[in-house]
Amino acid sequence: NVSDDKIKIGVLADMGGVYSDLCGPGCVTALEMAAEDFGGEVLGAPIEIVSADDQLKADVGSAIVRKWVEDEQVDAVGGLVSSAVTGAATKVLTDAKKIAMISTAASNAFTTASCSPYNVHWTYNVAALANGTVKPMVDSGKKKWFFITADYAFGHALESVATEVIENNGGEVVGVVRAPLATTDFSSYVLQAQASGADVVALANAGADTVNSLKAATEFGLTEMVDVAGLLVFTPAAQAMDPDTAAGMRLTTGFYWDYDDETRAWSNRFKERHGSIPAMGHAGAYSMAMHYFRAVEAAGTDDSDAVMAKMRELKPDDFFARNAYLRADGRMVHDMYYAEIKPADQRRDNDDILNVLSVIPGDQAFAPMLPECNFAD
Amino acid sequence: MKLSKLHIALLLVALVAPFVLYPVFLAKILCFALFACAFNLLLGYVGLLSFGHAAFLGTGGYITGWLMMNANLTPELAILLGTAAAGLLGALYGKLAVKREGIYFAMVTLALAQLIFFVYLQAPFTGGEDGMQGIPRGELFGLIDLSDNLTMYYFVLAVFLFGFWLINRTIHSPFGQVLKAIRENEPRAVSLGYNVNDYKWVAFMISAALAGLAGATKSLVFQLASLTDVHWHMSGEVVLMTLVGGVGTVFGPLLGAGAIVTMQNYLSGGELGNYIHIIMGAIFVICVLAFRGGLVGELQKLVKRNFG
Amino acid sequence: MMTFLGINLFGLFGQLLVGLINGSFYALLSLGLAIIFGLLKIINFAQGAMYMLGAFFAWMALSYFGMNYWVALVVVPLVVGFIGILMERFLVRPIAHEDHLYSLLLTFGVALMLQGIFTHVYGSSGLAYAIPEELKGGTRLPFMYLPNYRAWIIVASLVVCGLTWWLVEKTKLGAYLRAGTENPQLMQAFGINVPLIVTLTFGFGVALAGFAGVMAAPVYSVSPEMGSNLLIVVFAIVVIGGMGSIGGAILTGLAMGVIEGLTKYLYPEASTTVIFLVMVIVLLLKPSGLFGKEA
Amino acid sequence: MSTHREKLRLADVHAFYGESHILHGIDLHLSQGELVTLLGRNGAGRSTTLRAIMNMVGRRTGSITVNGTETIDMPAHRIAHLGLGFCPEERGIFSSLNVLENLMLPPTVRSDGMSVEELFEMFPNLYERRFSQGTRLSGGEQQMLALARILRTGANILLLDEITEGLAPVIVQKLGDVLIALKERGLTILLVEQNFRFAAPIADRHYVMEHGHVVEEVQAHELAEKESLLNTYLGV
Amino acid sequence: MSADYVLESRNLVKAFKGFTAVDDVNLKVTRGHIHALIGPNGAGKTTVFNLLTKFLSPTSGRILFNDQDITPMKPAAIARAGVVRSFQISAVFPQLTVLENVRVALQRKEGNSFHFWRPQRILDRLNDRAMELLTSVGLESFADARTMDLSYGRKRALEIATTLALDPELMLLDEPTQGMGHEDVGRVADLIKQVSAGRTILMVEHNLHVVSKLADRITVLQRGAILTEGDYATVSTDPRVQEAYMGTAAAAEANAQKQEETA
Ligand SMILES: Nc1ncnc2c1ncn2[C@@H]1O[C@H](COP(=O)(O)OP(=O)(O)OP(=O)(O)O)[C@@H](O)[C@H]1O
Ligand SMILES: Nc1ncnc2c1ncn2[C@@H]1O[C@H](COP(=O)(O)OP(=O)(O)OP(=O)(O)O)[C@@H](O)[C@H]1O
Ligand SMILES: [Mg+2]
Ligand SMILES: [Mg+2]
Repeated sequence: NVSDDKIKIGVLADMGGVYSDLCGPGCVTALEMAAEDFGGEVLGAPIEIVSADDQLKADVGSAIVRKWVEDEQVDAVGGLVSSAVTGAATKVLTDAKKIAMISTAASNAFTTASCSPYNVHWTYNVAALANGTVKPMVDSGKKKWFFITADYAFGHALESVATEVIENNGGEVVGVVRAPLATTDFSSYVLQAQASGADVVALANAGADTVNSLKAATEFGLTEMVDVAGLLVFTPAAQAMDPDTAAGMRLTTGFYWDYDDETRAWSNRFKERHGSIPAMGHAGAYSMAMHYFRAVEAAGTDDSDAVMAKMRELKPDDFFARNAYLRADGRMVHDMYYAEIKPADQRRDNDDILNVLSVIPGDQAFAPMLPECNFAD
Repeated sequence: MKLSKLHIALLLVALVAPFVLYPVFLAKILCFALFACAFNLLLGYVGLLSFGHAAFLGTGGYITGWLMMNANLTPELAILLGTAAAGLLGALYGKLAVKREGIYFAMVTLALAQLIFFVYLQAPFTGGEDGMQGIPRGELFGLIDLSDNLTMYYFVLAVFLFGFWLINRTIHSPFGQVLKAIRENEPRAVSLGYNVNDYKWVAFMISAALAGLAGATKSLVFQLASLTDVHWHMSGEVVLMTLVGGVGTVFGPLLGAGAIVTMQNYLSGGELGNYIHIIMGAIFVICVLAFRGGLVGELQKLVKRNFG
Repeated sequence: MMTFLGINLFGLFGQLLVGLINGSFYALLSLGLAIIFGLLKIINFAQGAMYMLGAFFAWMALSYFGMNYWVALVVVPLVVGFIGILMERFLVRPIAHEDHLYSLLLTFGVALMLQGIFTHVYGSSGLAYAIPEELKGGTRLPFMYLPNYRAWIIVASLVVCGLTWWLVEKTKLGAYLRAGTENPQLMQAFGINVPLIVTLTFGFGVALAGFAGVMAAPVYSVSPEMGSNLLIVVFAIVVIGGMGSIGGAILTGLAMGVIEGLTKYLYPEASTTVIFLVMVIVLLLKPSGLFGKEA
Repeated sequence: MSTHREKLRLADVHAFYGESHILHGIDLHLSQGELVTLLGRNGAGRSTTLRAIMNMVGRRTGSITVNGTETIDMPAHRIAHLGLGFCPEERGIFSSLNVLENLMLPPTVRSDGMSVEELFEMFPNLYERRFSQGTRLSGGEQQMLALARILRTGANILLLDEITEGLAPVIVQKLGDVLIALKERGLTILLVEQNFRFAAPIADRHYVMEHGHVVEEVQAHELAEKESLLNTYLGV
Repeated sequence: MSADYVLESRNLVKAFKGFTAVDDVNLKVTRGHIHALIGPNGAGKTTVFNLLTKFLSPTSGRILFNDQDITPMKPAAIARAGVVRSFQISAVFPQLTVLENVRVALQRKEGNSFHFWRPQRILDRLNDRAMELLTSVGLESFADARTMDLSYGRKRALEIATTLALDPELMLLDEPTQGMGHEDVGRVADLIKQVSAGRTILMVEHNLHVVSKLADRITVLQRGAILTEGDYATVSTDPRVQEAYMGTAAAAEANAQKQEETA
C-alpha cells in the first residue's frame, strides 16, 4: 500500500553556503544512516534518499520541492535549514499534502502563524532557545537586556520571543540594534551595547554573525563588563570561536553529542561517516526519519494523513528524543539542554566543546500549543 | 521579423517540450530567457551594461504577487500592472542612469538597485527574506485555471513569445535603427539632432518593463516572490546568461538562460550540490577562455566554418 | 555624560573612531582594487577571494607550520601576490584585448571556484585566528576602550596606503602604468615592457588584498564567504572615489567607514545600503567620482 | 654608399593584421643621415611599414635589421632601445597624463636627445599648456607634442608618420627646418608624408608604395624627370 | 543689416581652468557664404565650433542663429534648428551600411524615431532620397557596402552626404580635407563648393589652397581672438597673418599672387 512502490525522502538543505555545516551534506548522511538502520525498506518498499541544494534561497528551495512532489514522487522532505526556505517549502508541501520534516530551521512559525497539518518540527525552535537561555539568566538577577539582532525574520523572531520571556520574568529590554545579515564588523554595535548599561547583551543571530559579534564584544572589552548570551549557537559555530572568547558562554541546545553513552555511540558512527561530530540538526534529522519510517510501517501506508496520525500516536524515543512526544500542531516536544562552552584548558580536543549544565524538560522549553494549530482529528 | 524555418522548428519544440520535461522547469527557463532578452536589448543593442536589472525583475514579481494576494485581480491584469510598475521604476532609474556611460552607468544602476533591495528588505508587504509566499495563480481572464502546470506553461510561453517578438521588433524598428547609430557613434548621432539620452531612456524603460514582465510571470509560476530576485547576484546572473548565450544575438540570451538554469538545476540536485560553486566557476572560466562568442556565437562560427 | 541635541557625544566619538578604523580597512581593500580596476581597467571580481585567501593562508600558516602573525604578514601577501601573477599571466592576459566584461566574468569564475574549494575543505562556519600576543589588550580613552589591534589596523593601513599612493602618483612607474593601459602598443614601441608592468601591478594589487586578509584574520572570522560580501561595497568605494585615483580610493575608504559607522549608530538597518546611496548621489553630481579626472 | 653606415634595412617584409595580408615583401634601406620618404595613396601601406618596423602589426615576416641587429623576432619593447623613435599617425597622446608627463614619458634610449627647454622653445604652445591634460590640446598641438616626445628620447632613427597633418603652414615650415637640422646632426629619418610639397625639398630619396609593394625608388635629383610617373602614382 | 547674417556670435568667451581659449569673439557669417576660420594651432577654432554647436558651454557671450538666441539650447536641438557640424576626426556609423548612414539622418524628420513597435520597413521610403544624396557625392555604387570598409576620402564624402540629409541651413566643417591624399582633397573641395549652393558653410581648414579656392570670407583667429577678417587676398597679404600663421613660403606665394592680380 505504498505509492509508487517506494518511500522517497528528499533532503533539502544548504549544501555549500553558510549553513552547510549545520545541516547540509551532514543531513544527507544522517538520513542515509536512518534508512540503513531501518533496513533499507519499509513495508517491502525500498527507501530512497534524494537531496538538493537550496542555496539558501526561498525560490530555489520551493522550486525544488515543487519538482520533487509533482514530478518525482517524493513522499516527505527532510533537512530544511533556513527559515525562509523552510517557509516556502512547507507551503508547497502542504498544498501537495506531503510531510515537511523540519530539522534545523529555528522559527516557531511552522507550528504557530503558518502551522500546517503536514509540518513536523523536530529539533528546537526560537521559543525553546529563549526559554532555555534567557529565563535562567533573568531569574539570576540579570534584568537589563540589550539585543544585537540579525535584521531578518529569524533574528526578529528570536528577539521577540526572548523579549517576551524577559518581560514576563520581570526584566526589561534597554536597547536593540538590528544589524544587517552578514555584517563583518560589529564593533559599532558593541559600543552601543556598552553604552546602554545593560546586564546582558543577547546575540539574536546565528552562524558567522554570532562568531563575529562575539569576537568584537571580547575585543572591545564588553565581555569583561557584562554577560554575553548567544541565543542560537550550534556546535560548529562554537568550535569556530576563539576559545578564550567563548569560554563560559551559556546556550541552549537540542542535542549534545557527548551527553551520554547513547548519544556518543550514534555520534561516533556519524563522525566516522561524515568526518565531523554531529550538530543538533543532524541528530534531529536522523531521529525524525526513524520515527517517520516507524509510523509508515505502523500505518501500513505512506498516505500522509495516516502517517501523520501515527507519528502523533507513537512516542518517539531514541538517543535524541528524550521524554518526547509529537504534539498535534506538529511540534515535537522533548528535553532540551542548558550548557556552557568549555574553556580551552578543559577541552580534550576541539570536539569537546560543551558542558551540559542542566536538562530543560520539554514542556518548559517549548511554548504551549495554539488552539488554531491543533490538527488532531 | 520574418518567420524562418528555425523559428518554426523552435516553436514546435517549445510546444511539445512540456510533454517530455517538467513544465514548471521549462516555464522557469522561459521566464529567465525573457529576462535575459530584455537585458540584452540594452547591452547588446544600446551598449549599456545595466548591473541592476534585478530591481525590475523583483518589482514585477512583488507587485504582481501582492495584487494577486490582496487585490483579487485576474492574473493577466496583475501581470500587466506588475510590468507597468517595473516600467515606471525603469523610467525613474533610467532618467538618472542614462546620463552616465560605461562603467559609471553600470555602477549607477547597481547602486539604485541596491536601494530598491533595501526597500524590499524592509517593507512589510514583501515578507522580508521569507519572501511573499503562496501567491495564487488565479484564473486567466477569469476563465482558465492556471493551477495546472501545463496550462501555466503555455501561458508563460505566450508571454515569452510576446516579449521576444517585441524585443526583436524594437531592434528592427526605426527606433532600433537610431539606437544602433547611437551605439556606433554617439557624438555623431547628437550632431544629427538626436537627443541620445531620450533614446537610451526609452530603451531602458522597455527593457525594464520586459524584465518586470519576466518577474511578474515568474512569481505566478512559482507562487513566490523573494529577495533573490532583487539581489545583485541576480543582476550578475543575467549578465552571465547573456554572455554565455552570446551578447547581441537574438537567440543568445534564450540559450544562455536555458543553459544556466539547466546547469543550476542539475548541479543543485544530489551529489554535486557540494561542488556547485566550483563547477559553475570552472564553467565560466572555460567559457571565457575558449568560447567567448557565447553559445550562439560559437555555433555561428561552427556553421560558417563547415558550411560557409 | 555630554549630550548635544539629545545625542550622546561620547557615544558619538566612539562611533566616529570605530568608523575611522573600518574606514582605514576599507581604504586598504579599495586600494588594491583601485590599482587593478582603475589603472589596469581589469574588473577583478576575484579580489574578494584573494582577501579570503590572505586570511586563510595566515590561518593555515599558523596551524600547519606554526608561522606567527608577523611573519605571515610579510609572507602571505607575497604568496597571494604570486597567485595573482599566475592568474594574470595564464587567465587574464589571454583575454586582455577583449571586452572588459570578459575579465569580469573570468575573475568571477575564479572567485566562485576558490570560494567553493575552501567551503568544501574547511566548511563555512569559519575558523578562529587569535590576535597576536603583542597586540592584545587595549587603551581606555575617555569615550571608549580602544583595542590595540584596532589601533594597529589604522597605523598599518595608513602606512601601506601612503606608500602605495607615493609609488603610483609620484614615481614614473605610475605614469607608465596609466599610459600603458591607455595605449599598450605605443608604450611598447617606446621601449617599455608593458606586459611585465601589467603583470607585476596585478600581482601587487592582489597582494594588497592578501595583506588585508591577514590583517582581518584576527578580528573577523576566517571564512570562505568573507570576501564576496565585502567586494561589492569596495567596488562602490572605488567608483565613488573616482576610478584611477589612488588617493581618491584611500580618502573615500576612510570617509565611507565613518559614514557607515554613523549609520550604524543612527539607523543600523541601512548601514549596508548607505554606501550605495552615497554612490548614486556622487555619480549624479560628479560623474567621474569625487577625485576622478573628468573624462 | 658604403661610406655611409647602414642604419635600417628591410628585406622581403610581409605584414599581417589578423587574416589580412597588408605588406607584400617590402625592401628598403636607410643610411646614416639620410632623410627618406614613403609616398603613396591612402591605404598603400606606408603607416603599416612603420608599424612593422616597430613590431606593432599582428604578424610580420622577413628581415628587419636596425644598426645591423636583426629584430624580426625581437619583442616590441626592446626595439626602441636600438635607437628608434616612432611618431604614430594617430599621435597617441595619453589622456591620463598631462602635457609635461606625456613629454617625459618615453624612456631615453640614447643620451644626446634634445632637452625639454629646447623643445619648449621650438613649440611654445606646449610650454604654455604644459599642465593641461594631453588630449585637451588642440589637434595641432597634439601633433607637436607627439613629435617633441620622441625628439627628447635621443633616438637617432626617426620614423615619422604624417607629422604635418593639421598644422598651420607656419609650423609646417618650421618643422621642415627642424628636420633638416636633425639630419645635419646625423639622425636618420624615415618620413611618411601626404604633403609632397613639404617632403620634396628636404628628402634625399623617395620610395613610392602601392598596395603593400614598393613600386618605385626616386632620388631627389630625379624628381623633375620622374614627375609624370609620380603623378600617376600619387595623383599629385 | 543683421538679417544678412545667418550666424552671429556676440562677445563669445570660453575659459578653461586658467586659460582663455576663446576671447571675446564676434563672428558674423553671411548667408550663402563659404566662410573659413583659420589660425595657428591652438588658436581656438575647434573650440569656437564646439561652442556654436553647444558641445561646450560658453563662459559668456551669446550665439544668434537667424537672429534667434540659441545660446541656451541643447546640442541636439541646435542640430534640429539647422546648424549641423562635421568632426575633425571622421564621424560615421562604421557598422551600418552606407545607405543606412544617410537614412539615419533622413529618418529624424520623419517623426517615427521613437516607434519601436513598427517595422524597419517603413524606412524604405527614404531610400530614394538617400540614393540621391549618395549620388551627389559619388557614392552611389557603395550604397550597400559596410561603411567600415570605405577609404578615408569616401568616408568624408559620406559624412558630407549625411550632413546634407538634414538639409542644414548652416554647415560647420572642421578640417574637411585633413589626412587626405591629393586626389581626395580636390574631390572634397569640389564637393563642398557644389553643396554650398543654397546654404551657408563655416569651415576650419589648414590647407590654404582649399581656402583660397573656396572661401568667400575668412576670419583669422589668434590666441582666441579675431586677428583680422576679409577675403583671401586681403587676409593672406596681411603681414600679421603671414607671421602668425602662413609662414614665409606661403606668404611669398600669396604676395606673388596678389602682385600678379594687381599687375
Ligand atoms: N589594424 C588594422 N587591421 C586591419 N587592417 C588594417 C589595420 N590598419 C590598417 N589596415 C589596412 O592596411 C592597409 C594599409 O594601411 P596603412 O595605414 O598602412 O595605409 P597608409 O598608406 O598609411 O594610408 P593612410 O594615408 O590612410 O594613412 C589599408 O588597406 C588598411 O585598411
Ligand atoms: N577642454 C579643454 N580644457 C582645457 N584646454 C582646452 C580644452 N579644449 C581646448 N583647450 C585649449 O584651448 C586652445 C584652443 O584649442 P582648439 O582645439 O580650439 O584649437 P584649434 O584652433 O582648433 O587648433 P588646431 O588647429 O590645432 O586644431 C588650445 O590651446 C587647447 O589646448
Ligand atoms: Mg598612414
Ligand atoms: Mg582644431
